Amino acid sequence: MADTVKNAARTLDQPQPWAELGLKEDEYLRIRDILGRRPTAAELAMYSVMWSEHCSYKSSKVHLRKFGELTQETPVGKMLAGIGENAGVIDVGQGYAVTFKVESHNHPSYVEPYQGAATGVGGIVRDILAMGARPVAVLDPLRFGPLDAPDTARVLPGVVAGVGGYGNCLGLPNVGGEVVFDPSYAGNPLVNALCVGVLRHEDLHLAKATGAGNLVILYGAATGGDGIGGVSVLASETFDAASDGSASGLGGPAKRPSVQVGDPFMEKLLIECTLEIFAARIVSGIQDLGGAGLSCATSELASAGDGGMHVNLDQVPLRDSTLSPEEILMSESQERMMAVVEPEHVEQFLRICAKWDVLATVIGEVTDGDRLTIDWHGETVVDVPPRTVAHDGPVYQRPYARPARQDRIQADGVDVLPRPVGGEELAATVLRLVASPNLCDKSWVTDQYDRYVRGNSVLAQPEDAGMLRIDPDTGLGVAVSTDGNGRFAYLDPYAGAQLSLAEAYRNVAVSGAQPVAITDCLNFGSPEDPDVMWQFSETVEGLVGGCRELGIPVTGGNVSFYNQTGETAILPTPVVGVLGVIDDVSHRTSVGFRRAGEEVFLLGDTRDELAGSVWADVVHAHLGGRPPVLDLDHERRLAELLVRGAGRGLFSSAHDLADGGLIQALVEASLRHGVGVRVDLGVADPFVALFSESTGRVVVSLPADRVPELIELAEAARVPVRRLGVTGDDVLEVEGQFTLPLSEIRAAWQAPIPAAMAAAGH
Amino acid sequence: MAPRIGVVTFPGSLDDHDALRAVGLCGAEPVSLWHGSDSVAGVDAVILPGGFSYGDYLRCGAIAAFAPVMTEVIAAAEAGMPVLGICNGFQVLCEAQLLPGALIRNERQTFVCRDQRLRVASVDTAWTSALTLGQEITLVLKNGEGRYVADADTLDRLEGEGRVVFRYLDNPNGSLSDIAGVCNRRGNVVGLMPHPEHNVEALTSPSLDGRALFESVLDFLTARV
Amino acid sequence: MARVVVDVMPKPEILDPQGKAVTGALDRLGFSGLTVRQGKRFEVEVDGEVTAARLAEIRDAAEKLLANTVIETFDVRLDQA
Amino acid sequence: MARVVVDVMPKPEILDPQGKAVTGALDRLGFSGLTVRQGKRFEVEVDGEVTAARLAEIRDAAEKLLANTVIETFDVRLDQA
Ligand SMILES: Nc1ncnc2c1ncn2[C@@H]1O[C@H](COP(=O)(O)OP(=O)(O)O)[C@@H](O)[C@H]1O
Ligand SMILES: [Mg+2]
Repeated sequence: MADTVKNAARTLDQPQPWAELGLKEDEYLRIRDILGRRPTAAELAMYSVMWSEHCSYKSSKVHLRKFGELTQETPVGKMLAGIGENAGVIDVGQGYAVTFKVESHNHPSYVEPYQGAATGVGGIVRDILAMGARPVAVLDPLRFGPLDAPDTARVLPGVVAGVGGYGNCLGLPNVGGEVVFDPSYAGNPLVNALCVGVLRHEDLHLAKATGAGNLVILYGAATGGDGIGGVSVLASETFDAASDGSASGLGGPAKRPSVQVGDPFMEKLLIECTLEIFAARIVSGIQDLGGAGLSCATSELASAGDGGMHVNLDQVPLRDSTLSPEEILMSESQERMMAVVEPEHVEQFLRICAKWDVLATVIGEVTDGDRLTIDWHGETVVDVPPRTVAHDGPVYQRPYARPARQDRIQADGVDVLPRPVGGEELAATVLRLVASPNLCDKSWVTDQYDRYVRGNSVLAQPEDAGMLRIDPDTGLGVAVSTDGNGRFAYLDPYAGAQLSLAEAYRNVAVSGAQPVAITDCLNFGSPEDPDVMWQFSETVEGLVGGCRELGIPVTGGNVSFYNQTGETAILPTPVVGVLGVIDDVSHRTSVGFRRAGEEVFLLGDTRDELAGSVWADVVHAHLGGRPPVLDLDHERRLAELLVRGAGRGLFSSAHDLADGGLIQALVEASLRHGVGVRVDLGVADPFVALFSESTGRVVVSLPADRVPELIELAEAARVPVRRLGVTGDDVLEVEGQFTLPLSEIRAAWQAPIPAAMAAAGH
Repeated sequence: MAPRIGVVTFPGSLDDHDALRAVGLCGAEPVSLWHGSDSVAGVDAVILPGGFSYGDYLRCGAIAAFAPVMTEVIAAAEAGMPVLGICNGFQVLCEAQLLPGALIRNERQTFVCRDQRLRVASVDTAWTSALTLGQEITLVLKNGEGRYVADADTLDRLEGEGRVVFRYLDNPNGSLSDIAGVCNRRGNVVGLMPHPEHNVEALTSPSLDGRALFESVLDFLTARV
Repeated sequence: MARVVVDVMPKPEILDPQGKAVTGALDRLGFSGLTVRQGKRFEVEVDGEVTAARLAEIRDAAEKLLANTVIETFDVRLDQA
Repeated sequence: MARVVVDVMPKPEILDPQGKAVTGALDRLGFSGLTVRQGKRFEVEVDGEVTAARLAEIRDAAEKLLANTVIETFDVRLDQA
C-alpha cells in the first residue's frame, strides 16, 4: 500500500527516514511546515532529492548569484536565456542562436567509468536539446590520477570509451576538451562534458507548463530502477563512506548509487524525434529528465508555469513493474523527456514519436490550481506547492575562511629550484617535458572520438579551439574551448579562475573567433570544509571580476562538490568553456606552421613566472609560489588583434602559450604538419624565455611580406610583439642553445599514453 | 537532368546528412530515402551511409539489413543499379549478403578516427572509375568494427576476380589482406569502411579524394543514359 | 515463462579479437594457461509453451538474425534451470 | 583439453539496450512473443586438469575481468560437452 496524503494526515507522528535520504533535521521540519503535515513517502523522496546539494545548489547559490550581476548582453548580441534555464542561449546573428553548457559526471564515472561518462554525455545533450536546439558538438574536459597509477588504467580507458561510445553513436563531433593528470584526482576523476547546440531564434523553448488543460507527455525510454537515490547520494557527504564501505565489504548498507546504463541509440532517436516535434510547432513547454528524474521535471515545469499540474503515475511506462511510486519519482532512467502539449496537438505528437519508434504516454495535465498532485492506484500520494520542491530548497551560508596554509604555499616559491643551464641541459629538459603526461600527445584519447560527423567541424583537436560551421551559405560559425588549471587555482583560487578564463578566451580568439560568453563547471572538495568553501568563493569572485572586465556574460554552468578522498580535496578545478563567434569560418586560423620560410612572432610579454608551471611539477614535483600575473585588458586587446588579423587572412598559424610555455607551443606548432622552426631568443634568459608560463601570449607565423601589417595591428592594439625566427626544416633550433630533430621530439611526445595503456593491456 | 542518388536513413544513421551534401556538391540530385519505405523512389543509385544503425546492437548492420527498404535496394542492386555502402552501410551490405565477408571488432579494441591512407585496387566499378589504379588517396576512417574478415576461399575469389577495391596502406584494424573495400562481381555494388563523403570540402577535410567516388558514379550514370 | 538460450560463438577459423584481448589480459593478471574465445549469449523468454515447433522457430530466428553464419556458429536449447 | 564456460549477463534490474533492440527486430521479422536479454559467453580452454581449485581461480578471473559486477552477473561451469 502506498503512503497516501490521506494516510499522512492521519499518521502525523509516524517516524520517517529523512536522515537516510540525506536530509538534515531542520530541512525535514521545514517540509512538514510547508505541508502542514508530515510528507508522504513519495513527497519525502521528491523533497530529499530536489533539496540535495546536486539539485538545489544549496551551498553554492549565494555565491553563484553574483553571476547574475554581470551583463546579460554579449559583444555580438543578446542573451536569449540565461542562468536558471537548462542552458544559456545567445544570439549569434543572422537569426541564429547558440546554446552551450558544461556539466560534471564525476562520481558516477569513478564507480563505473564507461557508463558514468556515457550517461554524462547523454545528460548534457538532453539539456541542450530541451532548449529547442539541435546538438552539434561535444567537448570533454577530463582529469585523472597519475598516468601510471593502476586505477588510472581502469578509469581512463573506460571514461574515454564511454565518452566516445555515446557521443559517436549520437553523431556529435567531439571537437575539444582536456586530458589532465594529477595525484589529487586519483580517487576523484573529473569527467566534465560540454555540448553545443544551434537553433533559430523562433525555435527557443523554455521549460514551463502553462495553459490549464494542456497535456503532460512523458516520452523516450521506459522507467526502470536506475540510479534510484543516485542524485542525493552521489553528491552527498555519504558518498565516500559508502563507496569505501562497499569496496572493502565493510560498513552498513551500501549506498553506492545504483549505476545507470545509457542507450545512445535511444537518445539519437529522441533527438531526431524531438527536433521534428519542434519543427511542427506543437510543444508549449519541454524539459529533459536528468538528475532527480520525474521529481525534477514535474516540479520544475509546474513551478515555471502559470498553474498547477496533475500526474497519474500509473501511466508511466515501467521496465520493472515492482517499482513503488517513490521509486518511480526518483528513478534516473536515461533518455527520457517531458513535454507539455495542447490537446489538439497530442495526436500529431504521438504520431511523430511513433515514426521514430519512441514510446510516448500522456501522464497528466496542467491544472488551474497552484498544486502539483500525483496519483497512484487511484489515490493521491503527492500534493505540494511545486515551487517549494523545485526552488525553495535550503540555502546555506557555509562558513569560509582563507586557510592558514595559503601564506605558506605562496611563500614557497620556485626561486630556490635549480634550473637547467646551457644548451644541453635545456634540450634534455625539453625532451623530458614533452614526454610528461600533461604535455604529451593526447591522440590515444582523441582518436577514439569522431570529429568529422555532420561535416561542419572546421577545427577540432588538437587545435586550440573547436570550430563549427553553422550556416553553409554565409560561413557563420562558432568556436569553443575549455580550460582549467587546478595548480594555479590551488596557489591562488581567484587568480586561478581568471587564468583559466583567460586561457579559454585566448584559445577562442586564436582561432579567429570573437569570444562572447562563458559556461563553467566548478569542481571542488567538500563545501563543509571552510578552506574549500573559501576556494569556491574566491573562484566565483574571480570569474565574475574576469567576465566583467572582458565584457562577457556567464550563461550557465554546473557545480560539483565533495570531490575528495577522506579529508583531502582535489585541486580546486574551475573548468571554463568560452564560446566565440566568427562571421566566416573560412577565415579561421589553426595552430600548425604551414610552410617553410615564414616569419614567426611572439605576441605578449614574458616574465620569470614558473610557480605552478609544468616544469616545476615534472622536474621538481613542486607546487608553491604565486601564479602568473594576469592583465585582462591586455587579453582583450590581444584577442582583438587576433580576430582582426584572422579576418584579413594575415596569419598562417596562431597558437596560444599555456602549459609548458613557449617551447611547448613551438613543439606543437612544428609537429602539427612537420614544419620546424629556428628561433633566436636574443638577450633573454633562455630558460625563462622557453619555460615560463606567463599568460597573454601567442605565437603566430605569417608570410614575410605581411609582417608590416602585423606590426601595425600590434601597435594599434598596444600588444608587445617580438620576432622569434623563421619556419623550416625538420628541426627545432634555439640559436646558440640546441637543435633537436622533430622526429626525436615527436617520438618522445607520442609515447607516454600509448605506453601506459599498453602496459595495462589496452 | 542530373542523376538522382538516394541516401537511406536508418534509425541511428549519422552520416546520411553528409552523404546527401556530398552527392549535391558533386553534381547529382540528392534524394533522402526512409528505411521504412518499400520503394527507392525511382533513384538511379543508392548510398547506405555511415552511422550506428540500431545502435550497432547485436552486430553492426545486422538489424538494418532487414529494413523494409532493403528489399528494394537488394533487388535494384541485383539488377545492376550502383549501390555504395559506407562504413555502417558496408556492414549492412555484408549482412544482407550483397557483398561477401564480414566486419568485426578492430584488432586494437577501440574506436579509431583518423585520416587513412589507401591504395586504389580496382577502377572497374561504378564508384571508382574516376580514380587510377594504384593511386594513393586519403579518406577519413572512423569505426570500432572495421576489421574485414572472410574465409580463405572467399579471399582467394576476391583477389582472383579483382574485387578488392581499396587497401589500407598502414592497416589500422587488422583487416585481412589490408582490405578496406570490396565490390560484387558486376562492380555495381561497392562497400568500404572509410568515408568518402567526409572528403569533399577543403574547409572540413584533410583531402578532397572522396569526390572521385561520386564523380565516378555520375560518369557511370550519364554514360548509360 | 519458459526460457530458451541461444549461444553464438565465432567460428574456430575466424579471428576473435575480443577473445584474444581477454586471453592476454588474463595472463597479465596472473591467470595463466587459459585461452578464451568470446561469443554471445541470448536468453529468450518465450510467451507460452516451448513446443518443438516453437523451438524450431527460434532456431530459424537465430540463423536469420542472432548469428551471422558467415563468421559464427550457434546453438539453441531449452534452459534447464 | 578441458573447457570451462563463463556466462555473463546484464543484471535483471539494469537496462539492456542490446536485448531491447534485438527484441524489437525479432518482432519486426515476425518472430513475436520473444523477449531477449543479451549477454556474453566465454569459452575458456584450460591447460591441464580442471580441479576444484582451478575452477575457483577461473571464478576469480570472471569476477575480476570477464564480468563487470557493478552491472553484470556471471556463472562459471565446467562444459559437459
Ligand atoms: N578529452 C579531450 N577531448 C577532446 N579533445 C581534447 C581532449 N583533451 C585534449 N583535447 C584537445 O587536444 C588539444 C590539446 O589539448 P591541450 O594541450 O589541453 O590544449 P591547450 O593547452 O591549448 O588547451 C586541444 O585541441 C584540445 O581541445
Ligand atoms: Mg590552448
